[in-house]
Amino acid sequence: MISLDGLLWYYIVVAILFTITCALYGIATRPHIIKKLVLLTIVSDAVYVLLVLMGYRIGATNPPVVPGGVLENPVFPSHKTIVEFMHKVVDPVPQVLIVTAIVIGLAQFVFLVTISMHLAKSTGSFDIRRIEGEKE
Amino acid sequence: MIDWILFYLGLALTLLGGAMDLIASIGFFRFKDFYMRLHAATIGAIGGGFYPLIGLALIALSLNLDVYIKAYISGVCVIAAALIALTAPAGSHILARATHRSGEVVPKVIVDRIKEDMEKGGNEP
Amino acid sequence: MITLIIGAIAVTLALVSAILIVNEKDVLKAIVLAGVESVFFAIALAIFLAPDLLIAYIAIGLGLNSLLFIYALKRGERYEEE
Amino acid sequence: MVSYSVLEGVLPILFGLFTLAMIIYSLRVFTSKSVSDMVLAVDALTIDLIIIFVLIGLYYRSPYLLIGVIPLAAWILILDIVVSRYLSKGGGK
Repeated sequence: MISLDGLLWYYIVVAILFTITCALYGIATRPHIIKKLVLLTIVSDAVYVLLVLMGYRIGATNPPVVPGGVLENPVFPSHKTIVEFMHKVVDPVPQVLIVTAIVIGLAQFVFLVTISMHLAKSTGSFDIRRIEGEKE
Repeated sequence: MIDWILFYLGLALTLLGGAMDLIASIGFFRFKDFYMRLHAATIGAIGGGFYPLIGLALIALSLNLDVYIKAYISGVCVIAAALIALTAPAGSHILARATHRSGEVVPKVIVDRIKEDMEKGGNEP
Repeated sequence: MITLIIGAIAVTLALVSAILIVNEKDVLKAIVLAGVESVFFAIALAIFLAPDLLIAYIAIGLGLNSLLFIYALKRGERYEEE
Repeated sequence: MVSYSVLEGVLPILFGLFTLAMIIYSLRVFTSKSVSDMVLAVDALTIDLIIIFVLIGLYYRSPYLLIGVIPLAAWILILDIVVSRYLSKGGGK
């Protein structure tokens, strides 16, 4: 028996995967270079949300910090404290991965936009068919 | 006593802001022209953004949470309300001026004094 | 429960805006629609309890990316041909 | 001190009001003809999003979820200035 929470969960995952599929189709078929880069940002954003979704627990109530802010023994916390932390808090490892991915993505898009600006200056257009000489 | 007064004052402000936001969105959907939609955008920014943030700041001050949570939430709300009240009218004005001067949307009016002044080469708005 | 419903609405609107970007001929409209899509993904990130991502994602994904693409679009044509 | 359970009864109404307004604004964004309409609607949408963030922070009783509010409030002016510079410098042909 699937509960309503589970149904909403499946719906969210399927919608994000469908977003990725649509954006990849647009990258493959549309000729304008800047539009291809915009669709590439959408793919990366959807992948970030999908990775955050992997670390979420249904019923969690806190971001990955200690609830209340104070531990009684910070070096060796007791078993009860760790179990309580794990039941109240989402998984912090995917979020740490995505923070680096966002910053690296910014550098990558600056590089790609600079290349396409030089290409437009030398050929006079953003259209990929005109750059390759297939269309006048 | 003062807590209940703060709570119900904030709740009334927030509900009023929600109703005004809904009215502004319906008006935004139904109006015909860009220059008409500027009026609905003003209600959506001030009535739908400024009042509910002040109301939520008052609500957060009156709850029985820890002191640092209450102070953080109400301080962020007040700063965001001040930013919205300062920047939303300026942004709307810049956008309307650029739209009229570039001819992106041509207004359907009987007489247009700004266009006459620009054609005469007088002082531009 | 209520947070999951709001997350489902946000993801649906992001899907609609992604489909509209693919079929859009005006590239300036496509850039603004990409900003809208980032707004809905920001709602999803706040719902699924990732506040340390939000401060980097809003500054980079919403602000710097649209600024960069509009700056590049001044160098060429605005409309996409068939 | 007001008990927290009083607020919990009211929070779904507030979520419903602001989410409904957000859906109608986004319909206007998706069906608009010109860029100026779209940018104006995105401004109103962002203001709704700020209020939804504050409501989520009150729902989870966590102050960490309010980090993104002030950058969002500053982003409204940045988008207006960038698009109007693009339009008024003659890039719209």
